[in-house]
Amino acid sequence: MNATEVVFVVLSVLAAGSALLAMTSRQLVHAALWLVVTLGAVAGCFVLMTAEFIAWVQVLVYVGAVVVLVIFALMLTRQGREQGSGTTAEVTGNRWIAAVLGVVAAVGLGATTIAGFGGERIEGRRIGTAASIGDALFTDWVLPFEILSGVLLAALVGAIVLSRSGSDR
Amino acid sequence: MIRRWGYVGITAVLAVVVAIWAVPELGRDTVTFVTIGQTGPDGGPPLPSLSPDLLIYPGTAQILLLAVGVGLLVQIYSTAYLGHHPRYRSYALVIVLFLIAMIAVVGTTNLWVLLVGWEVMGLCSYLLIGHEWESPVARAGAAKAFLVTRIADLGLVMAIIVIGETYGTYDIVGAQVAQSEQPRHATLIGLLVLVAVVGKSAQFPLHTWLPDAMPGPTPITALIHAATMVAAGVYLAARLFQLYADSQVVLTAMAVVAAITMLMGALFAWVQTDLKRALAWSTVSQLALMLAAVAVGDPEAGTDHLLAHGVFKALLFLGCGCVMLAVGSSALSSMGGLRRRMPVTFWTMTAGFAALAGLVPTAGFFTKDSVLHAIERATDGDRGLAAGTAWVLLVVALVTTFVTAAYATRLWVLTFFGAGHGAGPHGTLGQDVREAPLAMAGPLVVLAVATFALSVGQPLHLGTGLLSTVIAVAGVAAVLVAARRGSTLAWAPRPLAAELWLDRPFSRWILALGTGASRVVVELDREVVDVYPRGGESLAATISRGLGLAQSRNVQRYATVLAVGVVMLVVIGVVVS
Amino acid sequence: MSLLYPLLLSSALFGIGLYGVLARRNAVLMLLGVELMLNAVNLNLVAFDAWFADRMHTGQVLTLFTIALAAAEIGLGLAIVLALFRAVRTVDVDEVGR
Amino acid sequence: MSEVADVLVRCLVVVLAFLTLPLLVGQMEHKAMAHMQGRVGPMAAGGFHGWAQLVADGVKFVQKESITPVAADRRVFELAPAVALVPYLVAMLAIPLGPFFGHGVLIGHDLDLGLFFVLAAMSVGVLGTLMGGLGSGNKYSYIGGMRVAAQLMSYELPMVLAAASVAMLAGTLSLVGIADAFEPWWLLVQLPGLVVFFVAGLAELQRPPFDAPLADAELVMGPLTEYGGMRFAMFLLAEYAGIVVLAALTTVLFLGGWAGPWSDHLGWAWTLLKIAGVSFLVIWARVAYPRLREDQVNVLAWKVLVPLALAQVTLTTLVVVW
Repeated sequence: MNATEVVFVVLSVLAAGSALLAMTSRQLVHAALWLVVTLGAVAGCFVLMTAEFIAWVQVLVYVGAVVVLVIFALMLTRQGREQGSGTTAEVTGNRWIAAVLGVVAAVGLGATTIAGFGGERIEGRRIGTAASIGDALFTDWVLPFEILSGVLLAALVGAIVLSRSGSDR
Repeated sequence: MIRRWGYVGITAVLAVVVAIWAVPELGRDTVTFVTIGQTGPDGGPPLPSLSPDLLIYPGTAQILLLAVGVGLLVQIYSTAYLGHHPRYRSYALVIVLFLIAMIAVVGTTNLWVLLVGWEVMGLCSYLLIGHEWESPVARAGAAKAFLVTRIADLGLVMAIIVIGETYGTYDIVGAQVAQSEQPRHATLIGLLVLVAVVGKSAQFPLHTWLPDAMPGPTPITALIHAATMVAAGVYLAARLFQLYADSQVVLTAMAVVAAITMLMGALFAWVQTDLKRALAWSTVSQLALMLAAVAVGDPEAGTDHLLAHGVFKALLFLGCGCVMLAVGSSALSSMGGLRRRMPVTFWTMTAGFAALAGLVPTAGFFTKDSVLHAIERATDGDRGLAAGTAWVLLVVALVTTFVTAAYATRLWVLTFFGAGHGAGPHGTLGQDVREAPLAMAGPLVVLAVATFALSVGQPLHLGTGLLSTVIAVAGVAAVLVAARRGSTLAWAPRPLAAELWLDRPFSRWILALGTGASRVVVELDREVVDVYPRGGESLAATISRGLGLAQSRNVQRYATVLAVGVVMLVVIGVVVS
Repeated sequence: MSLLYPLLLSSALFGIGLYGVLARRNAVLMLLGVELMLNAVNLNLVAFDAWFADRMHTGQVLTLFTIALAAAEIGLGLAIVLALFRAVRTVDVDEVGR
Repeated sequence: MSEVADVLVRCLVVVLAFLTLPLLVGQMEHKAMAHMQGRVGPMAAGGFHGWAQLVADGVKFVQKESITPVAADRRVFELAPAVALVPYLVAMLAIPLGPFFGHGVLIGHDLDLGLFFVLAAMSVGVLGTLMGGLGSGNKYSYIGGMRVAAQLMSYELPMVLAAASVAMLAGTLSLVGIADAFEPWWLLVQLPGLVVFFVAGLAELQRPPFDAPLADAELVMGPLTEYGGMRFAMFLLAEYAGIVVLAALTTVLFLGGWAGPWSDHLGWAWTLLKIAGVSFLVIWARVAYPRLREDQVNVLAWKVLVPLALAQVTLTTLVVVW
């Protein structure tokens, strides 16, 4: 186990632990903030896999935009009966089924990957330079990329339409 | 104002188009097809095709021109008569719609198109009778007209279906061609057509709706309930005549209906105290005369009289409208002495009454003469109608001629002569009684001229002509003499004044019958039929309560079930493989 | 580095995200669960890209697409949640159905 | 071993810069603002024109009691200042100062994706204010937090777009590469981008005139209402560090970084000079403009800056393709 692997394991534990906290925390804001930690740790994992570009995009988009958006939504939807900054977020009645399902899914996927890729190793070559990604994106993937821009535009329009209040619709 | 003339413009455009189409066909004797749209493999339209299949028969061009001509005049007339009404726009547009429907009925050879036009006319009639829907009388009249004509229309629908099933085509010409090869089901078709005609043309026993339609605006009465729509019934009888001409039953039934109606209508017209209602009964009577011509096997005479009657009855109704506008009522008691104040109306209506009475040289005389001549010819018994029936019909027609002349004269006298009954505070006419405006008087003059012009080129049958003239003059003279002797011309036996209580079945018995039957049906429905739906309902409710357990309206439960399913499938897949 | 580490982390994140989607009553947190699952997928994609190292960089490019789509999804999802909140004054999925 | 020493020295220099440059900016704000307003500003502390005023402030902050309100969400409340501060330190790692007397470019660590790294770090930094607003248990803080969130979401887009425009022109995401590729005519072509980037950066920092989230007239102090002592000092430090980072980024991206006479030797000095100039602009903006209303803030972002940034990107595309 070399240094990279040690760091990766530490980040993994951080990511999984904070994800667990995010999904079980009773306070909505804490959940969102734990998610930030998870996303940051995953970004760190990306860096360790030399996918730097993906890592920074992850931080920029997820932490900078998505989480801020989520926190904004949490603030806007704070219900009156709840007090203070922490909005309680109980879990539903079927949480035990959900927990069992989660564990089964995780264990099943883990077992499958162990069975399938047990001995494989990632070589230490750099894969995530901006040049190589950009090259791939704008040669082989240019059509999906353009279609994606259309999807984003549609989502933008949809979000605006949905968010307009009823009176001026 | 400009908007009102805009509607006139629309009508005028319609009239010009129809004229361009129909005028070249005026003198034609042969059938000319102007087919728009596809024809079926055998030349006729495929079953229930709705291509317009426009066609001009000999004689239909005149009816088309009559319809659009009167329509245009009525539209012009209405600008003054009804122009300030808040719902003038719908009124004017319904007239245009009506005219289009009329063109469809007269101009098509496809029975389904004819039916559509027929029903649209019924709808327009309903809308226009109920134009003043603020008044309960108008609402009731509109509903009555609608219901009665709808019942009769069932006859037309069934007639069309029977024709289609019998001759394999819904094309009139095609059916006639097939009929000339092998006539079939003449009686059935004829009776069904007769039902339709009786309803639309307000013949006995479905005649009661027409007088009740009088709350409609007077120009509408002139257009729809005198000149065109009710005439369309007679037109249909004439158009389809060939299909049932072989059936003596139908012809006899038609003759009986015509005989009863013409005398009854004339007598009722005599006893009326309301000018407009009297004219309505007169229309019923005159339509019966046309139907009589069809019954004796001379539909051309019938359509000719239809044309002439359309013109002079439109004239009379429009004139009646002028009088009503002037005195503010249609009651005869409020009229009288109008001839000096309203000279144009007086002279034009005089022409109209003359035509109604059948006096030379108006068109009414010549066409009525043709009808009488046709009836007289049928008395030899070889024209499908039994000789006895034809004799009875002839006698009734002559009596009717006398009564018609009498009531026409009575109406003329009561409206225009005398001192003016009760119109003003001291038995004199009010100051505001004056001649109608140009937009109203103009159409009157045009129609009056047409009343004379149409007699040009009409055949003259000397025997019947002389006879009918004598009878008519006798009727006129009798009334004039009575009036000169100071009679109020109010001779009205009770049964006649009550219109023989013929409306009673409609207003009471049928109502009571319907109510009783409805009660039975409702009980039956509630106690017997409803058992099944109720049982089904409770069954469905039980099932849905069971299924509802799965429909928790909670997305997460659905997602959970979904995830469980996916995991189970994967596990099974792994285990099996 | 062993390929297993990112794959196992991915499995764990996916399981946790699944639990979150199924168990959280707050609609916003359900969306967060979805984000976690998407991140697990991203991790897999990048790991396999690093392992396979093809010229087209399929894994990384798809990850970029996923991130972009996730941003779109969260935008739309939150818009729906806000509309829902305006309508029924709650984002509790248990109460919304009632 | 020299490699380790090199890394250590670089980190040390960056930390040193991080601790001194914001103080210099703060002092400049004190004095420049005072003179613009016809005052003299702090004069007593340290003797010469009150140069030690901020040191004295720091000592005062340290002495103050650190209070956490009862209604606050304790951990979030206490972590917020650190979250606000640390990202700027991290960002500074990747910002180049320029050639240092012929010894190559002075930089913490030259990243291939430096621009992305810095932008990502800055976007994390703003979470601190948000956490402060959420965690304080104070309605003014809460409202301020909402305003922060709305403002951040609005201004992130034009800022990244403007930066992307420069990266396109330079053909690299490395900050050193961008500064190296700079040519004077870029000043003209990238002028809209420069304006957009600078204005959006101001808004991201919640500096006046974009301080609607703090808005002491309406919201007391917004998310910072409940903070005092060291935590407040950290927020202040984060603000000035943010100014430095923004000024440095603007310099490197749009103003050519170390471009100037004798840049091989004095490049670092040019960069610092330009950073000082841009920082002065930031302060000037605070004095010169009134605070924007909350709706005006968002209108400016979506109706002015975003279209402008898109137009800039289009223009740059044309220039690059041509």
